[in-house]
Amino acid sequence: MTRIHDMGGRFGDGPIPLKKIDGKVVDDEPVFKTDWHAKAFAITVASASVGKWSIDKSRFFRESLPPKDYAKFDYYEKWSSALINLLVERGLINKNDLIEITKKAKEDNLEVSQVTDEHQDVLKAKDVAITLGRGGPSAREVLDSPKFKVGQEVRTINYSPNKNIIGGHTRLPIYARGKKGKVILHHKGHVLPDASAHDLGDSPEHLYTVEFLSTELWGDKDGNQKDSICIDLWESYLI
Amino acid sequence: MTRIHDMGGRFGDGPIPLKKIDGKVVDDEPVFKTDWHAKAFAITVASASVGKWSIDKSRFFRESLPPKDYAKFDYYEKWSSALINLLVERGLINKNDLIEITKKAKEDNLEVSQVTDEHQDVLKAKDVAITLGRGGPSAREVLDSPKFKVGQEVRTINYSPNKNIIGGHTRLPIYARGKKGKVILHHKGHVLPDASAHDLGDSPEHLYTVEFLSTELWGDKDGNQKDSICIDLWESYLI
Amino acid sequence: MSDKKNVEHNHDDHHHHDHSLLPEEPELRVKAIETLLLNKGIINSDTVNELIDTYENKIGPRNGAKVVAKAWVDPEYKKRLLENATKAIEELSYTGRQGEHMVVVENTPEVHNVVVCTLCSCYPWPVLGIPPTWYKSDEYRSRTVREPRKVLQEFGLELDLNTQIKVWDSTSEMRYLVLPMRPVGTEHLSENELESLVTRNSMIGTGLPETPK
Amino acid sequence: MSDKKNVEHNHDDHHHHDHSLLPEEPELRVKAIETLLLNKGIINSDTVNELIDTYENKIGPRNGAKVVAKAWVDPEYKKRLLENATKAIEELSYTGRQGEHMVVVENTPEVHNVVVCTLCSCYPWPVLGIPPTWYKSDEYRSRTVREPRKVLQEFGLELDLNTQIKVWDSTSEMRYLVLPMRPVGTEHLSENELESLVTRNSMIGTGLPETPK
Repeated sequence: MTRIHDMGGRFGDGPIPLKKIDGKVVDDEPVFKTDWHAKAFAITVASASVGKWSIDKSRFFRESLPPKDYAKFDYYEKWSSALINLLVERGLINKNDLIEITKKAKEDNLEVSQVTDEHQDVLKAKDVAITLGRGGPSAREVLDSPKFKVGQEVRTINYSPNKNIIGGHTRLPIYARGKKGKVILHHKGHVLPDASAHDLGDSPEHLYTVEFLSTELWGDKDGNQKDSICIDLWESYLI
Repeated sequence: MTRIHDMGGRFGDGPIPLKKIDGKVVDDEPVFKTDWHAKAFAITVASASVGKWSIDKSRFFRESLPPKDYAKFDYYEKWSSALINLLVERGLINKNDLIEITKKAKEDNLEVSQVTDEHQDVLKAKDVAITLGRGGPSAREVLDSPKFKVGQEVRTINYSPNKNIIGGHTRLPIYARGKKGKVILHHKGHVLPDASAHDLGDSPEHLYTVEFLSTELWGDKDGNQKDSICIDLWESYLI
Repeated sequence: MSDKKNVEHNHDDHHHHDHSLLPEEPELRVKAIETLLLNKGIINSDTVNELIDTYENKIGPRNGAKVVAKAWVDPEYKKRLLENATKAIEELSYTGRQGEHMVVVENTPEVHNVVVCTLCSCYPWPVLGIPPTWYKSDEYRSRTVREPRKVLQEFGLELDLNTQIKVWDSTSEMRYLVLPMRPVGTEHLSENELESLVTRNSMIGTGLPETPK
Repeated sequence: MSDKKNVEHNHDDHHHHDHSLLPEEPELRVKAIETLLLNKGIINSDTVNELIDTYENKIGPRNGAKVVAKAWVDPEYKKRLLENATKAIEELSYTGRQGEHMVVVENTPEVHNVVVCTLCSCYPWPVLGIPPTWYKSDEYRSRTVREPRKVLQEFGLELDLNTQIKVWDSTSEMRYLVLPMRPVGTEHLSENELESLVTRNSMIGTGLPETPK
């Protein structure tokens, strides 16, 4: 087991929550279903300019929410709760701030004061388009030549790939541990999430897409004989 | 992934919920912390006499609760909810019964009527001691000689062992899939839960206790070099 | 195209959410189920009371303590207990439900045993009764197989790194009882006195017996 | 005994429950965080509005539909798109956050592609915008890699058993966009008209383009 977020292949989940009219899927959901969804989204994106966490670190904080919370929370509850944990870890907010703001919230007394000293790295409205447009590319040069080539058969390791941190972030799903597949794409060097999530630098590695037969992943009898699952995997996840 | 109950080794769970006084563990919890815990326990045990499900089937119904419920429910909420699902599956209760009793419950109108026709298999108070004392032994004769012997090195299979039912019950935890261990005990033949949970008979197999080094299960670096985990595994889980 | 190749049965999940028709509040939910089952004649209220009384007052960890104390004072019994625990425990009449197949594992200076059930909460009822809340918690179930030393530290148990920890994950109907080491300085105590030193946690492996005062 | 052998760092979990100090009700929780961050000067309210406006009004699945329609009418563009999607999509200026590294996978009569992210909810924002609720649901994340045919049936998509389904689990920063097959009977349509047939779900692989009326 890894963490509760690692749910690929899990049994017990019901029908996909789709809006249907007369049995037909209707795709007319607003971008943000509620105002607080929109706010949770925007304050998370904006805070990253000051907090300077990597995308891997923010994912790690979401998946590290206590399992009972992770199972119960909707998507933006996960985002906003992980955001606060990130801000506390970064020292930008402290627990007293949380206790005080909660007191005010419960008194219906949430007031925005005049801020005179915005953080120097705060994201300005005029910079939103350029910041989003730039994004955060994860491609990095890797000098070592790739260990695997397209077409080659590989096997994933059968334990957590994170070498440095017990319980640390990784992107090898448990359903694909110890499984045989074939390299179908080579994306050259990319930041290794297992390091980046823990402020341990980029540690780039060659990244591949590996195709697994459904029968290999779910056992001889469970899978359709043709279907496959393609997963992006870093070199150190493979043998 | 299997189901949400298969949580051995999961990260993210906090401290063990222990009662401590001055830092010392105090073990004075009552057998049942609330009346409804006691009731949930007793009605589940009593109903099995009429429902005639195997222990494996009752476990399967608990672990098959929707993941969000399983994560949220306390132990006896799992028991009582799975009990109702078992009774409906057995045809002893129907959904209308549930809707009606819920209506009465919400009207604070739960009344026990005079029952004139108890089920023929109902467990009587006078038979409690003998029924509990008899239990439900799972040992069964298996004519085939055991494939493995004590001291032998074995490996677990790396997919769900349940051959007949997709998503079916099994007792090979995912944390021990595809792992190398050593047989330390041979318990002879026992009912196979993978079959018994689905009313597919006893299908007994040889049962072994297999000892795995902690380093084998959690990766080279994660484990203490000496510690081990011993798991009871049926013959078809092993290669 | 027909789907004939796909012969295996797919477990139908539709029976796993009928409970959601019942009141959500657990106490009311249980009361509703109890009322329904009594009215349907599926359970009997005297039986419900008898079951509760049995596990509140008759079957509990004092049974296991008697087994342990007997093994401490009677080398022949200890031998039988380690060879065939089910039979040896039957000598004391602690048999039946959730203790049909017993194994006793002995703690020594070299090996410390601890019992868990990661997949549910299997536990040897005839000798230990109903498991405590912590034994059934996600925290104990998830962490004990991966980091037993940290878990035991939370119980106040600091084990020497030279001691091997053996974690027993109760995945079958075999039920494990830990035979703790007899505390030093108890040579003069009677079997009854020894029994009072045997704690529940010492028989799960999450504690040690008490030492004489 | 010292614990020196155990050198690796153990991730400290104590930062993962600070959120529990905040109000539990999600709307109030978010309002509290927003107020706190504004007062601390960590975020700016114009920026918050600008970000919401951007994804509500500027970046969404109509971008992806333009990419698809262009590929349908322009074989050279399609070639560039399949060879280097990041560059080809940059020609239409749909670049940046959560679309830094694009791969376009083409549906054919033999292969149907469908995209999921089992570990979180990775999704190509510059071409598809913010993912819909179902894409972020436990149900879609858990089931799609294991039983894609059943999942697609719930979307109304019945695939021939001879068609291979390729599920793309977005575990890295590579982002996948499905290039659906051009509907039959659309030879006479303009690029603009074709664009209007391209649904969001057809670019995730959970739907097909609409057919002309």
